[in-house]
Amino acid sequence: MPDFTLSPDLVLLQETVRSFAAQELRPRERAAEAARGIDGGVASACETIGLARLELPESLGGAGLGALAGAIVREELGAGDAGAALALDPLGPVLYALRDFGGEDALRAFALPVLEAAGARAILVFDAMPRIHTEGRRAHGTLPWVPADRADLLVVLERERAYVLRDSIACEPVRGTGLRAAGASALRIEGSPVLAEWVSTPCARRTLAHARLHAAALLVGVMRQAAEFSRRYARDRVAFGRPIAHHQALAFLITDMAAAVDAARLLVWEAAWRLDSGLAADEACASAFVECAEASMFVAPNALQILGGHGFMQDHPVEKYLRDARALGLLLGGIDAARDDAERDLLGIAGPVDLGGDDPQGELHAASS
Amino acid sequence: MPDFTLSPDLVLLQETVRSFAAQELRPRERAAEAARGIDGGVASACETIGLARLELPESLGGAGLGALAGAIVREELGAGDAGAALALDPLGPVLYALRDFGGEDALRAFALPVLEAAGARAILVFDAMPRIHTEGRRAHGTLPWVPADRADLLVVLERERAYVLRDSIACEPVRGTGLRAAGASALRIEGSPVLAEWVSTPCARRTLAHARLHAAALLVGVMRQAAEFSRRYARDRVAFGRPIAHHQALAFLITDMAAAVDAARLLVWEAAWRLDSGLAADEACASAFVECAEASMFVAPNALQILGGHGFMQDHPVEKYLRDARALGLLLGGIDAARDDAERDLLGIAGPVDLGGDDPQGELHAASS
Amino acid sequence: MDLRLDAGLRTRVLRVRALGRERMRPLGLEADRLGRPIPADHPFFAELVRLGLGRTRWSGEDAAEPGGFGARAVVVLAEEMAYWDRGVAVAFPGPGLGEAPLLSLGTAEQRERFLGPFRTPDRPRWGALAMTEPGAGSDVAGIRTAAHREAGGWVLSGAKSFAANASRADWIVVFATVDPGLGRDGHRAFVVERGAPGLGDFHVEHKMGLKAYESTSFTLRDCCVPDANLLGGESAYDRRAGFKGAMRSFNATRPAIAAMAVGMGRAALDESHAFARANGLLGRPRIRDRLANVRRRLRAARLLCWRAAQLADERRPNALEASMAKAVAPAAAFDAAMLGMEILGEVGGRGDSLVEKLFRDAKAMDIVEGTGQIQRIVMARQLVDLPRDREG
Amino acid sequence: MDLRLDAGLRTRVLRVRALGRERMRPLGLEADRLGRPIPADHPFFAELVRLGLGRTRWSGEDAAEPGGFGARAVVVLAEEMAYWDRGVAVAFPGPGLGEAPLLSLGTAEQRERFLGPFRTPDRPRWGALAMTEPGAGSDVAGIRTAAHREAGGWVLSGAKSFAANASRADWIVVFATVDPGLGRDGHRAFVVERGAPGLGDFHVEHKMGLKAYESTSFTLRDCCVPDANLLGGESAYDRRAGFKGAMRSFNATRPAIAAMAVGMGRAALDESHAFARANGLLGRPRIRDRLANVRRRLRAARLLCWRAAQLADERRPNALEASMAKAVAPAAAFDAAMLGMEILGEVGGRGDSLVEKLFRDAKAMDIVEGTGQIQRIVMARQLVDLPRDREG
Repeated sequence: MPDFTLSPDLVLLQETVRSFAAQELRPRERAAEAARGIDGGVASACETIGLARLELPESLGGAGLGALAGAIVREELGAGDAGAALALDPLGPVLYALRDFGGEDALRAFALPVLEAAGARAILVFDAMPRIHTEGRRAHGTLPWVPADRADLLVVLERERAYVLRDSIACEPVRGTGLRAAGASALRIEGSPVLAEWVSTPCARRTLAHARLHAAALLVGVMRQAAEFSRRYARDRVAFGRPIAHHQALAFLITDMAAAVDAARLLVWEAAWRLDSGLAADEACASAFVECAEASMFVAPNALQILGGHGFMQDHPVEKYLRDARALGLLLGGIDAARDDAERDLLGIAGPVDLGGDDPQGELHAASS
Repeated sequence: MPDFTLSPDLVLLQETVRSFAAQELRPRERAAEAARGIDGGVASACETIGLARLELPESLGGAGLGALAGAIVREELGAGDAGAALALDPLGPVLYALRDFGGEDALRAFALPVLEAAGARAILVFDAMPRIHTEGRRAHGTLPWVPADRADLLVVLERERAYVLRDSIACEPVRGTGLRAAGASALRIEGSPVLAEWVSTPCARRTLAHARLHAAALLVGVMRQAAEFSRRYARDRVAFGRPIAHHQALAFLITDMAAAVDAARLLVWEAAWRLDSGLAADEACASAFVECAEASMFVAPNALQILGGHGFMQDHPVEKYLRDARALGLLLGGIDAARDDAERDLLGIAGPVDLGGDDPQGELHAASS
Repeated sequence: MDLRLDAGLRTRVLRVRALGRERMRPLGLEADRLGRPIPADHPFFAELVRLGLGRTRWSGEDAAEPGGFGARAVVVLAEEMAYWDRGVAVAFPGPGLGEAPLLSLGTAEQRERFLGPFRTPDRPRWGALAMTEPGAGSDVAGIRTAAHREAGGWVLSGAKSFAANASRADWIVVFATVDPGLGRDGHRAFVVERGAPGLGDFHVEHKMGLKAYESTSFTLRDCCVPDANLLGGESAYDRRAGFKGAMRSFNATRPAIAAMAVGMGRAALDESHAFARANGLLGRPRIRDRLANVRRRLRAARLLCWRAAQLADERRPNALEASMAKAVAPAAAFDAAMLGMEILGEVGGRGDSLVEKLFRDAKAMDIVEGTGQIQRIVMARQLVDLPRDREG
Repeated sequence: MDLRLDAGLRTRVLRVRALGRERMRPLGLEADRLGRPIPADHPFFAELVRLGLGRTRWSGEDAAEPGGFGARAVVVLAEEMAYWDRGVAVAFPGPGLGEAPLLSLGTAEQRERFLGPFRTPDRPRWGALAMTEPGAGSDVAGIRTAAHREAGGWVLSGAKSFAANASRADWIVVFATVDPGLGRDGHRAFVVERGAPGLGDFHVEHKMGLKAYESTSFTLRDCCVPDANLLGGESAYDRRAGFKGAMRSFNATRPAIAAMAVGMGRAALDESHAFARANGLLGRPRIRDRLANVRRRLRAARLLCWRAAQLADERRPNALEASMAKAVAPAAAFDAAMLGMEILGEVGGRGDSLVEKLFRDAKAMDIVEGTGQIQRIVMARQLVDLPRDREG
């Protein structure tokens, strides 16, 4: 029977991260944005919870948790401060690239040093265009924006390969439209030696699926918090003689924002469950990213709108949620690249279209036809 | 100064057709749908007004009116009964094809006989795929649906040419999703002699622009009537102790439907004004069609929804408006073909994008840069 | 978290699938072409009864616990049925929408009397529910059918509309009011049996779609109903909470109706995709984008249905989640059919394709069991404590 | 019907265009980068005054007829100004939003005293309007700033927010109430002059965008205002119709604000298109579809603005049309900028492009001069007679 129940361990993890986000991240979100980084106290509190090693294999000292756990943690962090969530996760989706392409050896060689250096950041870029080129064993190119102020490790992901860079990467600070707590730079790669390179379309797809889910879960958090903040504001604020939330049109907007958040979360969870179950998940992860990026551009602007003039002011956090959500949706090639992956299987399907890559109803269809 | 004022002649025409639609067409809309045609009395009343010869050149006994007059008349007819509007207009957009490609001679040779034969219908199809092929001087192929029960003349429009067929066209009646008062057939063309053929990309574009505006204006009428019917219903119908139109969410839906209708109409008028003024109009006409087809799929379903269960019943006309609107939007290659034409100029523009093919602001842009 | 179906449910889905492909879809298309409901004496219905369908889910033993499937199984099977033909599914024999109020509100005697014959029916039998009135729509509190107490029974007067299978039903659960001024507090539910004096004027309504089942309007002209047919007996209405509590059981219906919408949308998606594939349209990004959007929205709607059903299975409050599923799924299904029409183009305009039928069928799903407007009111009560006076 | 601009207006548009390209856009980008308003003593403002800008449109002769441009010219020029930079346009010296109530409500003496210095100003001068309060937003009827009559004048107490150019203004038109229980009937408008005792606590607010002009909050602590500064004198408020009628003149402002949104959307469209062209993205159907959708919506919005303005020019009722333009245009402009961000992708994420600035600027347009919610209330009054008690 379809069952969405989270295991007690996951519920505990969820609650832990939720309090951490509420107590440590959200109160400091404007300070972190202005400082382009999180303060040391927060980072060490986070270290205690072990968030940075959540999905790292147990053999390497990680918690060895799966995609669902990752999605749940990232929703909570995103609801606290999406920029800080990136800053607190030095490996980020680079973990997936190293793990899926290179296995434990690659993690040991490249991931562990990043985890051990204070404040280090590893960056994954999906470079389908591409803007970085390799000649011999050296890479050249520029990236207009990554949400980081330093790049201690750079993994460049293409459709069929991934490679690792570390040196000769110049970070030029830019303002960044959102996610400023994680920093914002343009990267100039000038003859950076390629330290490792792997070629594998399945691994590239798998990495991209995990990375998209990473961003999607953060988006769920941002839009949940935007919806929640504006819902509370609308219940408290009185205009025309009653809480503005009791003006029917606004009440219905709030219900639709809640539905958008829940639908996006369920797509993320389902995609994560597929990944954890070893089912085909490329399409589900790409679709979850599309849904989250689109839904967040419905939820966040309307959250701002509910606050009216106050929403446009930086005294309230909703304008930041809008900028953060917009920025998250631009990562990994943005919506259009995700659409391409979400649609690839449509070309091959000869029978009914499953509502998912390995959909139970679809299986049954195949069985009976 | 931008001026939307209609000339007194056009206002008179508009009022005449509006009463005709209200008195003759709308009361018979269900009967005409069931009978797949309009009764003789209505047709001769229409003949008196001269609607069938509205855009025919004066030299051929027509009124020689322009695209704006055509758009105004078709909005009114569409608000009466869009299917009947097609049935009452034996030439339809075939007029544009014959006029633009072949001039008065072609009109005399092919259009006048259609106007003179009682109940005759000329059909224009835009066949970009194409589904009809010419071999030598004969045409073969099938068309899945045209909104007519007979085809006394068939003009096939392609991207670069148009040709005229008359004989060996078999009409196989189909149910039709909408516009049934005009009939509904699949056409089988079996070696039909090509009576005339012209090759000219500019003429093809011009014909297509006029034909799209024809359908767009009908769509404005259908959605205006759908919006108006549901607005009145919502004002009259009481639920939860007040007119349902006074439930704020529904009130706002009604305002948005009204705005959609007005926006669509203004785009149609602007495109018609361009055609009449000899300005570039391909993009404007294609965009007007896209807007009308899309807006009608917002307005008509919501009009039905406002009536709730009653909207789903054939006792009220809104379900018919929805079917008629959906059917109109499928003509001439539908929305996607119109998008292609609306977007063609984007590839060529090097400076600012005008909000129209010959936009005054755009001109000024060019002048100052 | 595990979204797989268990083996028993898989088997049931397969059975529905075979029935759907071989019988339901062809019958639905035929009814649509003929423009009239499948007649009550159609051999298909007798066949269903022989297959063991058309029964009540009431096990006949413990009144409080309806047997049969859990809410998730109902949702999964409802989606599959509607995938093949939602109109035919509604026409299926059985106690229909009248079953829920009988189970939640009826006395043991009433259940036995009215649901008993549906335990192992000898022939196709139907039950029906009549809530909506010609002038009331979603405003359930505003019903006007009057119930007056007289010696030994009740007299009902009013008109009902949009009641599925009512003219062929053994009985109809009719909602009426003892005093319109009392709102929901004045409501009473009665079982009106076929042939009751004053029950008549049955009129099968002409719908835009879903033609395979009959939507019926009828009138009650001083229709006499014995005391024994007041659902639950008078005591059930003493405390408002009792009646309201009974009505709350409807929260399991909304996810099922929403799931039907998902099934219809899925049918439109499959047909549009197959058409696009057959006609070489899958190379066009616009076509693929449309198909992918539809698939994504339907998948989200399905997950919302499953979540609401799981809460029902666990007897946890699910008013918000049930309404959310019901608000989201029908819009996704209608858009699936509407976009399908664009993919089919002129072929859709012919009016003889499954996609075109679904375009006409699907709009109903945003109306039955509470419009999107009503669902949002329910959600807003939960989310922002929308007060009663702002509900309308 | 003829949608061409006449020669005079064309010339004016060209002048704005040159100013916009050379001065306004660079200044707007600079203010955005620095994150603070253009200072009042910036040479640009003195330059504008030398160019003959920053003046009142009041001709100084007949009180009832404001001179200057018709509504359509205002709309066309407003669109062009906002195309280059809406923040800079608002920062322009001049009587600003305070001019309209002075013209429609002020006495001849008041016009002369407050607008006179703006006829041929010696230096950049600003006027301001303060309507919104920290706790009131769009609920104009709910303002709480109190006005008490005392000997020889009035005492104002309260707080205002989001007032453009207020800290640099010679005077601020302040709306206050003599009795919050009276709603709009209790409202009075005062001209509060710079340096008035009790006027203070000016705070330039930190906005998401539109940083080139100052949005200011301030307080009135028992701020004394002479009788002569009550706009129109006490008699203007005797009949409710008088005040309301005066307020109606705001219907010319909504199309102008809507036109500014069109201009901002057009700027986003041009930038996105140029980026797509330069980066070889115009071959992608999704990119073209987005650009074409934006263009179509902006064109419709522009036509709605022009129509509403024509009605104003013809002194015909335009409440519905003005609100329609204002409801439609800002959403189109925001979507233009939001989709532009998608086209720019990571380049948009850098936070230093015009499209990104417009993404932060444009949202404001759906808030100023009445949110979309407020516009729909105005429309619903016209379309379905929405009663006052359902407006909120």
